[in-house]
Order: sequence, then structure tokens, then C-alpha cells
Amino acid sequence: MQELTLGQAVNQALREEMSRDERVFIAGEGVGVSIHSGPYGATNGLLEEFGPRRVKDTPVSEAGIAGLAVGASVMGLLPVVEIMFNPFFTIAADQIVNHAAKLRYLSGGKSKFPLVVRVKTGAGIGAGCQHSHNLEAWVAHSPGLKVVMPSTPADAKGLLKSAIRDENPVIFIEDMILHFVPGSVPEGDYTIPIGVADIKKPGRDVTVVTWSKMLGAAFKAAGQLEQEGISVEIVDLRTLVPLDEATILESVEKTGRLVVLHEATRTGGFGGEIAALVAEKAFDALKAPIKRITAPDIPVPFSKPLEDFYIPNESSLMEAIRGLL
Amino acid sequence: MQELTLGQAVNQALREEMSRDERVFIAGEGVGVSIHSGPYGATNGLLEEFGPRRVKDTPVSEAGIAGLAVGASVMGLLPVVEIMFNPFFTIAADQIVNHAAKLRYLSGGKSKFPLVVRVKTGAGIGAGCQHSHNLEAWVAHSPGLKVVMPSTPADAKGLLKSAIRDENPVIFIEDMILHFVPGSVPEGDYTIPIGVADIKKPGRDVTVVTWSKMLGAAFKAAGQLEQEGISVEIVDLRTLVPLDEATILESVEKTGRLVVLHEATRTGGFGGEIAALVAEKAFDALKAPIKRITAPDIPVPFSKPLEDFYIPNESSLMEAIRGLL
Amino acid sequence: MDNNEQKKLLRMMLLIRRFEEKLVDLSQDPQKLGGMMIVCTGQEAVAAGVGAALLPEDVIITNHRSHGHLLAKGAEPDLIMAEIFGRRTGYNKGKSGTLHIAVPEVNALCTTTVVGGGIPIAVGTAFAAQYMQKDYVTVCFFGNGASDEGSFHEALNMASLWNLPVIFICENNIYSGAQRMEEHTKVKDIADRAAAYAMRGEIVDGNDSPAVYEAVQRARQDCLSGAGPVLIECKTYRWGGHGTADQQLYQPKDEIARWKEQCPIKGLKASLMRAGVFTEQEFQQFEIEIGHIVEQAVQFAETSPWPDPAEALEDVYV
Amino acid sequence: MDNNEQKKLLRMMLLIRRFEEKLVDLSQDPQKLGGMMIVCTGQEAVAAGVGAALLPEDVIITNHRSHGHLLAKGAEPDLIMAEIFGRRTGYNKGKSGTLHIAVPEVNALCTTTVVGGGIPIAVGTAFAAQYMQKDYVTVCFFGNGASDEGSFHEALNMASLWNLPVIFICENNIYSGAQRMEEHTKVKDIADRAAAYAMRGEIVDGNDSPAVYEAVQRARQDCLSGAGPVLIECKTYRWGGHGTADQQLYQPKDEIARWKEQCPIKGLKASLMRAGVFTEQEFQQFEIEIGHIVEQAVQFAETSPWPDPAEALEDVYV
Ligand SMILES: Cc1ncc(C[n+]2csc(CCOP(=O)(O)OP(=O)(O)O)c2C)c(N)n1
Ligand SMILES: Cc1ncc(C[n+]2csc(CCOP(=O)(O)OP(=O)(O)O)c2C)c(N)n1
Ligand SMILES: [Mg+2]
Ligand SMILES: [Mg+2]
Repeated sequence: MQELTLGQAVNQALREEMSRDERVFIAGEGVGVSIHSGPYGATNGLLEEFGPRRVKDTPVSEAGIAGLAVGASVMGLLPVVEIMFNPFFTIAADQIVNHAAKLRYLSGGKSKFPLVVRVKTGAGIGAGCQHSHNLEAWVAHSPGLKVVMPSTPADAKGLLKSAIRDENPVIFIEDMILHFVPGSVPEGDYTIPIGVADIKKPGRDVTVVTWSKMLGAAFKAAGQLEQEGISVEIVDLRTLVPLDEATILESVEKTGRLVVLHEATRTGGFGGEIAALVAEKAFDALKAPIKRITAPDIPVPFSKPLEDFYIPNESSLMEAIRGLL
Repeated sequence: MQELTLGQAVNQALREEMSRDERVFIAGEGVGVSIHSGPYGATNGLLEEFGPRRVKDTPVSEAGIAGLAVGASVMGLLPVVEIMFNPFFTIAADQIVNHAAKLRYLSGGKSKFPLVVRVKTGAGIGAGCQHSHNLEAWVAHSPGLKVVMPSTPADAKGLLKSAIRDENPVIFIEDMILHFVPGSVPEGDYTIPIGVADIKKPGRDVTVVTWSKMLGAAFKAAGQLEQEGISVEIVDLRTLVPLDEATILESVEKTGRLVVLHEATRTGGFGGEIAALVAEKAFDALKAPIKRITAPDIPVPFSKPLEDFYIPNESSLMEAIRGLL
Repeated sequence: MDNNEQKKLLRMMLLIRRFEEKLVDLSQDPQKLGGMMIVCTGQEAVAAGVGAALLPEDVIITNHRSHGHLLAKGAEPDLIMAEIFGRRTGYNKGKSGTLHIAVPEVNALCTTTVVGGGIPIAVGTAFAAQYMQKDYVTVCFFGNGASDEGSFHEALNMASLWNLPVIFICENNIYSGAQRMEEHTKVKDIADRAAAYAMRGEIVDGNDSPAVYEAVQRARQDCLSGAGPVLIECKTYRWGGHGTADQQLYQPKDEIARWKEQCPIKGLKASLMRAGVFTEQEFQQFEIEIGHIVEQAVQFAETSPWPDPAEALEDVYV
Repeated sequence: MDNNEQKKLLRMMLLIRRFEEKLVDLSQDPQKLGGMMIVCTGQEAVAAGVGAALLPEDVIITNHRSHGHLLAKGAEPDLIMAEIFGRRTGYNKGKSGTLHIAVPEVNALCTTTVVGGGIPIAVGTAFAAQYMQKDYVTVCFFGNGASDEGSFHEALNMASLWNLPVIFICENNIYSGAQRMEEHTKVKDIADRAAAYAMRGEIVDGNDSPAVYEAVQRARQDCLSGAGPVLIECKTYRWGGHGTADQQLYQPKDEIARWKEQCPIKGLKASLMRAGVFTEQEFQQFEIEIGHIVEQAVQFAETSPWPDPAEALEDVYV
């Protein structure tokens, strides 16, 4: 199997879907001619391959970019637009939440809006809080949207291809650190269904539900705890909406313990949703309190030691898990 | 005590604070000259009393309105701006979430942004999903903001006065149905501290945590259940951020059961936060699963029977509570 | 525009007028039809003129004041009325109501009540025409107030940059809610904003439906020939308040009276009669036919079933 | 502007140039200073000209390309450098870094890296001046790219509507990221957009610091006399890439060379020397002093303590 970074996997998925279906086009700030000409860029080389008709560099106009996707999709095109960093999603929020997500409903099911919004996200890039701010909880709380957040290059490829083929608006959130992390990726037409979580590591004693970059911390913690005789099951959500409740509940019914791990800030984060689900539907299986390991409720600071402090890591996860046993 | 609707209580709080402190001004679409000239309007009569310098009608420019508040507040003014309906908050989101909330942090604690954003919200007004969409979970997930959501006219008055005096950005969310519901309101300089929940009704068997309009449904359910011998404690959060964890936890430690009731849609709603808090910190006290009663994950529909279906009510709350006992 | 076409314009304006007068009437009685009605009385020439200039394949994107636009694009009065009544038989099964009626059947693909929200979407539908090399145009309706939203700016810039086949129709009815033009912007003419995007801007008498028709015809040709988008400002006036709940305390009575003198229906009727091609009798015939259509629409709506509550759960996802 | 003032401009431009050259240098070595540096090399005349025209009480709101603006407004090189290094001694205790340094001490109240995000905030600070009847102006810096954001539109409309004392400085360096002007808008001059708000717009040679100074002086008078806001477009050029990570593959080499010919520092130096009021020796003296300042700043930053991790929790709320 090929080794690709997540950025390259996204690139491959875009390339394959654009080749497969003439209706797919991409648009965004610098998706064609970019200030970053490196080979890891998610849209690298697509302008050269598909030309300026299908690879549209846009003005710095996030609401305009999102509206472009809404309008083009209702006419039958399959837009994949990029919002450069998650904080800039706020500028596109009206188009996405009040329009992309609601217009099908408002049409009484007559129209559809098969668009994908790729959003880059995550702390650890040393750019501070106006570039790094994980807001997946916002879109997960906006009925009409699907929300995908892959943790590995293979998942990114398989899920992005499914997102492009999905007839609903899909928000596809890519962590910027993962963009540079390699992994094995199946060649060719590899898809992963949206809405299916993945047990990345089976275990007996405690369930860790996580997604995106935090999968790495989960693995590190699980590896170390294994040596202490603690067996961790890692459930990677991959899709936040629709949520794969069954996989989460089955896991907790088996282990009896749950820690939710995410990079976003704590209060109002999507971890609350997982905790609430389990506290309702797997309550009898629970042997211990549900814990959340998350960033603290602060903006992402710039300075390296502060940013490192912000990002949840394996130590706090291990401590939480030990506390449950 | 005077009887005022929530809208009138907001009006009184604005009037008193504007009289008390020259630095307070209000701005927004139609806060001066309005298409609704009725006596229940929150800003009714303020233009006549304080003049156009302190009551600014704005263009339809939500980002501009929010930016006005950010810039004016850092210069020492105390802006109270209005976003007409919660869905339009999306257009102001960048200014509020990336600027109002973060600029103090980015200044290293040197600057402050003592602004209030009043947002009108809620289903039941027959205007559909682009006017009705409760997004308190978004702002609650945005560090740097405080979030207040009153349920009674008295709370609205007391909390708005505190919000205006608070040195941080406060998002003050007013339900549009409550705007017309009367209640007793203390005269004069009545304030309620931000961050303190209120036990609106003590009880023994189950804790209902709720806020804003849903308090009414909680009372109805509690009244009926009383006759069945079930004693409900109603905790009205009033403030979502900072959250009064102690009051919630004490209540659940006493009753051993929790239902969270909110009008916003389920997935990603702030109910998850409450459930997660309790499932972590009052786990041992829990005698039954935690339930959430919320709107379903759909946009707010227009048609009366559909909108009624959307809004959570006392029946589903009673059913949930009975199921826990 | 020949006489027959002008008569059709007149008839369409009358239909819009009577349709909406009925709504205003019905909404007085909460038993019949609750809620605030936002109507375009006085502005019918814009809807009718634009509608007449468009072909079925042309797309419209409209806003909270949409009934006239939808009727003029060819939507069925019955199905609009049923939607406004919140019935299952309405265009959107009662999910939209008066504020967001979408009629994909006539390519009215998005009616948004977020002020300015439709403008970037129009860029998208126009982009699709260019991308697929199809010969349709998009018309986007919005008000003078909406032209202050950031979405207007981003959208017009992109449309111009890419030379997209889209006609921006700014219905300037002097008010944005309760704010007069001079209270929400310092520019005198919204059409002047076109220059900020190197776009052609044009002012039209928005109470003269043949003039609106001609301007849109020209703009449509421009669009299809690749000459790029156009911003057309239609100067008109909102006779009523923003919606039926508005007591219009801020609207000078003499201003209203002046504009009523310039009623687009009265004007066109008089002009056709002056030209000797139209009679009072023909007009009364219109009234009768339209009266019937409106009554029939109300009856259809009133006798249509309400949706079942659980239908609320449908149509969120494909 | 007298010779002495012009010399000060020259010295400020040189300080900005050397300060940022140092940053570019240091950032090559991840051990010293990680991350992408966004610098204004080639555009120093704008920062210096504006800074010279302002008084301490005047407010500036700036963007991702802010170091020059901050230095010219009077911020301390040491404390800026320490912030860029992420140290506790920096202006914002390491919370901002290079992209959002705020210096309330000199009324640089908001540096935002959200493109266009500062423009509505400038309306707010200007509103406060009018509200409190204080005699300061607000200057808001942004780029040509930012003028496509909706926030630009909403803000300029409000500023004009209310006649606020704010000067909008559009630094047009031809690029918006990797997109050239003609790839992001069809207008030739951003100054033309002022007309869309009935505001005065003006084009200035952004490589001529005395010209920038004069224009801002005039605009400042306009603002204080109540003549309302002004949009000044400074035509200039970004010598380097968007940031240090940018290989500039899309930037024509001859274009860069042409603009380097018009170096704002070289230009002013030559003009002063032609006028016989400035010598190469004086210039070398500047170089020495500035070299010292920059070295000192780096040393201060490098030897400053890192913040303790838990300090991250401070400064969110009052
Ligand atoms: C984003 C947004 N802000 C505010 C409103 C409330 N609102 C509805 S219509 C309107 C005035 C719009 O004026 P204009 O665009 O001129 O259209 P008109 O009503 O005059 O037809 C306002 C402020 C809204 N619906 N959407
Ligand atoms: C809202 C937003 N969108 C996108 C970006 C990414 N970005 C940073 S700078 C920039 C280009 C801005 O160009 P311009 O305004 O001309 O300023 P310049 O960099 O040329 O000084 C972009 C797109 C951003 N920071 N904020
Ligand atoms: Mg109007
Ligand atoms: Mg630029």
C-alpha cells in the first residue's frame, strides 16, 4: 500500500473524484495558485491537472465561497470548497448553517445541496487562536449537516470520497498537524461509509472515544497502560454526525468505563454529547464516572509552552484512565 | 412589585443603566425607530428618552454592529448591541467569537471588552428556521464569552444590569415568547450575579436542569407530577457560562436523578455539557440514567402543528421523569 | 414590448396585488391566518417586469418579500397560498411558510429571509450555468437594506470577477425595516455600488413594469453574451409597513400618498387606455378572473390538510 | 514636511526593514524562531508615513502584516521581539506571537489576523471618539485582499453614515496571498470603492513616505473637522512572499526587480541627498544605531523567560 500524509490522501481523493465525475470542482483561497507550493498541500497540482475551470481560486470572501457552493450544488454540481482555517468558518457560518443545512428542509425535500466544505483545523501549528480553534461542535449542532473528522490518511481518503458522493452538505474537518503525518492508504476507489465509527484498538477495561488528531494521544496512552495491565479500547468516531451510537454503546457495555478525549475546549465541546449518550443509554453498564479529557476553556495561545499546555495529551488521559480503575 | 413582561424588564434594565452610566449606549437594527411600536419592545421609548447619540439605529450589518461594540468597548464605552434573531448571529460570529472573546487574551490581559450582545431567540413565533434557531451552545463553547439566558422578567432585569456592568463580553439571549410573558419584577437597582443558578422549585425525587422558556414546561410537569407523588426540583441555570456547577451537583446529589430540558436541538446541545458534568462529578449519587428532553435534530418548521411538535413540552418531560422512577 | 405583453404585465401586477391584499385581510383574523405578512404592495412592477423577461429555465433567488416574484416566475397561487397557510399541500409541505417558499418547479430555488443571504447563492447558481455552458441566467432579488450586508459585497465582487450570468435586482423601496435610505447609507443610489466591482449598474423606474422588463431583457442578453453581471436598481416604494404588524408610524403620510399616485397598476392601465388598446371592461374582466383565482387559492389552502406532526422529521437529509 | 521629519521617516523605515530582515533570518533556524514570518519588506513607507502623521492618542487597528505599523506607532522593538519569541516579557506575555500583537500602551488596540476583521472594530473605536467628543482619529490598516471581505463593506458604510473619524488605509501590495489583484477583483483601484459609501477615496504612492504622511495628515484634519472618514489606497509591493514559507513561484522575477528599484528607503535617501540635506555618513549612523537596537531586541527576547504553562489559563476574563 502507498504511504501518504493526510494532506496527500485528501489530494488523492480530490483528484480521483474530479477525474471520475465532471460535476466535481474545487474552490477556495489559494486552492489553485498557493503560497505553499509543497507536495503536502491538499489541493497541490490540481490546477495543473484540471485547469482553472474546475479549480477556482477565490477572493478572500468566506461567505461568498460558501454561497458559491450552495448555489452550485442546487444546480447539480458537486462543489468541494475550502475554508482555510476553522476560525474563518465563522464568516461562512450563515451560508452553511442557515442555507446549506436548511434549504433542503425549506424546499420540503425537493432540492438537495450535495456540497462539501473542507475546513482546516487544530492547534500545534504555532499560529495562535485566530488560526487554531476547533469548532466541530458548532456544525454538529446544526441539523442538516453531516460532520466528518478523520484521524488517518486512509480514513481521510475514504471518507472524503464518500462525502463528495453524499447528496447532503458535509463538513469535512482536517487537522493541520495530521496533514503532515504519513500512513498507509489503499490505492484506487477506496471509500468508507459516513456514519460508521472505527474501533482502532480493541480493549477490555475502558473505552476511549476520540477523533481526529487526538487518536495519537489515545494510542500512546493505550500503549503505556497495556504495560500496566490496563486494556484500552479506542473508538475513533470519524463521523460526528450522523453519530454511530451503536459502536459507542457496545464498547461501553463491554468495558463499563468511558473517557472522551478531544482537542476542542471543554465547555460545550462534543464530548458532552458522547457523555450524555452513554449516561442515558448505557448507564447500567457504567462502573465508574465518565471523564472528559479536553483542552481547557481558553483561546489557543501562541507561545510554544502555552500551546503545548493547551493540547490534551497522553499523560492526562492516562491519569484519567487510572483514576477510573 | 411591578408586573412586567420580559421585554419590558429588559427595557427597564436598559433605561436604568443608561441613566446611571453615560458610557452605556445601545445599537442595532431598529432599536430606535422600529417597525414594532408596541409597548413590549425591549428598546421601546429609549430613543425618545436618550436621543440618537445613545440609541443608534444601524444598517442591516450584523458584523458591523458587533465590530462597533468591540471597538467602542475597548475605548471604555459600554455598548449593548442587538442581534435581531439568533440565526443572524452567524453573520456576527467572527466579530464575537474571534474578536470580542479573544482580544483580551491576545492583549495579555491589558485590554478589556465590556460589551453586551442581546440576541433574540426561540421557536413558537411562527417564523420558521431562519428566525428561530437556538444557538446558545455555540457561544457557550467560545472561551472568553459569558452567556446568560433568563427565564423570568425579574431575572432578565437583574441579569441584564449585571451583564452591562460586567467587564467581559456577555451574550444575553432573550426568548421571544417570554418577551410577552409577564411576571413580578423588583423596582430600582435590582441585580442578580452572573454565574449563579436558581432553584426555582425545590424537590426530592428528580432534578430538572433547564433554562429560558423551558422553565414553563418544567413547572407544568412538576405541578402535575406532584399529584402523582413525584417531587421535582427545578434548577434554572440562568447563566450557561460561567456554569454554576455546585448548584447542579448538590441538587443531583440530593435527588439522585437528572433530566436536562432545553429547547435547542439535541445533538451538540448544551444539555450534553450538563449530563457530562453530572456523569463525572455526581456519578455515585446517580440512581438512574440521565435523560435529555430537547427539540429533535431538525430545523424549526413553519407550520403550526410542526412547530408545536418541535418544541419540547411537559408531556415528554413527565414521561422521561416517570421513566426514571 | 407589444400591447399584449403589456397587458400580461398588467394582469400579473393585479394578481400580485389582489393575492397579497387577501393575505393582509386574512391575517387580521388569527383564526384564519396567524402571523405577520410581508407583502410588496406598490412594488408589483418589479416582480412582473422581471418575471416577464425571464424564461422558465432562468433561476430566481429571492427574499422575505417574495410572493410577487414567485407568482411572476410562474408559481401556482394555490400552492403558494397553501404553503402560507402551513398546509401539507403547499409547495414546501408547510415547512417554509410565507418567508421561505421555494418553488423548484419554476426554478425559484432559494427564498431566504436572511437579509442578503441569497446573493452569494445566486453567484453559485450563475457559476453553474457558466460551468455547464448552459444558457440560463440567474436573477437575484434583494432590497436597499440588503445592499449594506457583507454578503452583497462578497457576492458582487465574485460575480464580476468571473463574469457570471447573474442579474442583481435591488428593489429600492426607500426603507430597510423602519430605517429610511438616508438612515442606513449615505449613497443616494444603490446602483452606484456596481462601480466598486467594475460592474455595470443601472437605475430603472421600479413602478414602470415595461421599463423593468426592458432593462432585464438587456441585462439578460449581456449575461448570455458573456458581458458579465449587471446591477439594476429599481426605484419603488413600499405602500404598507414592513409587515402587517407594522403601524408605519415613521412613514410620512404624504410620502405614501405621493407614491400611491404613482401606482404601477394604475400607471400601466392608464397608458394602455391612452394608447387606445385597452378598456375598463377588459380590466374588470381581469379583476373577475383574478378574484376567482385568489378565492380559489384561499379555498384550496383552507381545505387542505395540516401536516402530521411527525412529518417535521422528514426532509432534513436526502 | 521638513527635512528633519523626513529623516525620521527614513530612519523609521530602516528600523522596520532591519527588524524584519532579522526575523526572516532567525526564522530560517527552527531552533531560534519557528514558524512563518509575515513581513512588510518593500512596504515600509506606508507604516512610517502613517505613524509620523499620528499623535499618541490616535488609535491604530492592524492586521497580520503589523510589525511596521506597530514600530511606527511607537511600540518598543524589544517588547515586540519578545512577543514574537513567545516570551513572558513580550507585549502580550506570549499569547499573541507575531500575528496579533496588541500594544495598548501606544493605542495599537487590536491586531487581528482574521483578514478584514479589524475594519468593523475601527468603526467602533472611531465611534467612541465621536461619542465622547475626543479629538483622536482611528487608522485602520488592511490589504487589497481584505477589501473583498464583507466586513470591509459593512464597516465603511457605517463609518460614512455616521461621519466617523476613521482613516482606512488600504495597503495595496498587488497580492492577496498568491492571488494577484486581477485574480481577486475586477476593480483597478481599491480607492474607487469609497464611492460606494459616498466617502472620499484617494490614491497615494505607497512607496513615497512623505506622500503617505501628507495624505494622512489631510485625512486626519478631515476627520477631526467632522468631514468624515477617508479611504486611502497606498500602492506598494510585497518584495517577499506572503510569509517566509512562501517560495514566491507565482511572483514574476522582473516584477520584483522593478519594484525593488522603487525601494522606499533608497528613494527617500536619494531625495534627501539630492537636496543636500543628508549624507551617506548620516545614513551609516542610522544603520549602526538600528543594528544595535535590533541586536538588543533579539538579545532581550532570547534571554527572556518562557511563560509557565499554567499562565495559559490567565487573561481570558477580567
Ligand atoms: C441578516 C438579517 N438581519 C436582519 C433581518 C431582519 N429584517 C428583515 S427584513 C429587514 C429589512 C430589509 O430591508 P430591505 O433589504 O430594503 O428589504 P425590504 O424589506 O425593504 O423589501 C430586516 C432588517 C433579517 N431578516 N436578516
Ligand atoms: C478571514 C480570513 N481568511 C483567510 C485568511 C488567510 N490569509 C491570511 S493573509 C491573506 C491574504 C490577505 O491579503 P491582503 O489583504 O492583500 O494583505 P497582504 O497579505 O497582502 O498584506 C489570507 C487569504 C485569513 N487570515 N483570514
Ligand atoms: Mg427596502
Ligand atoms: Mg495584499
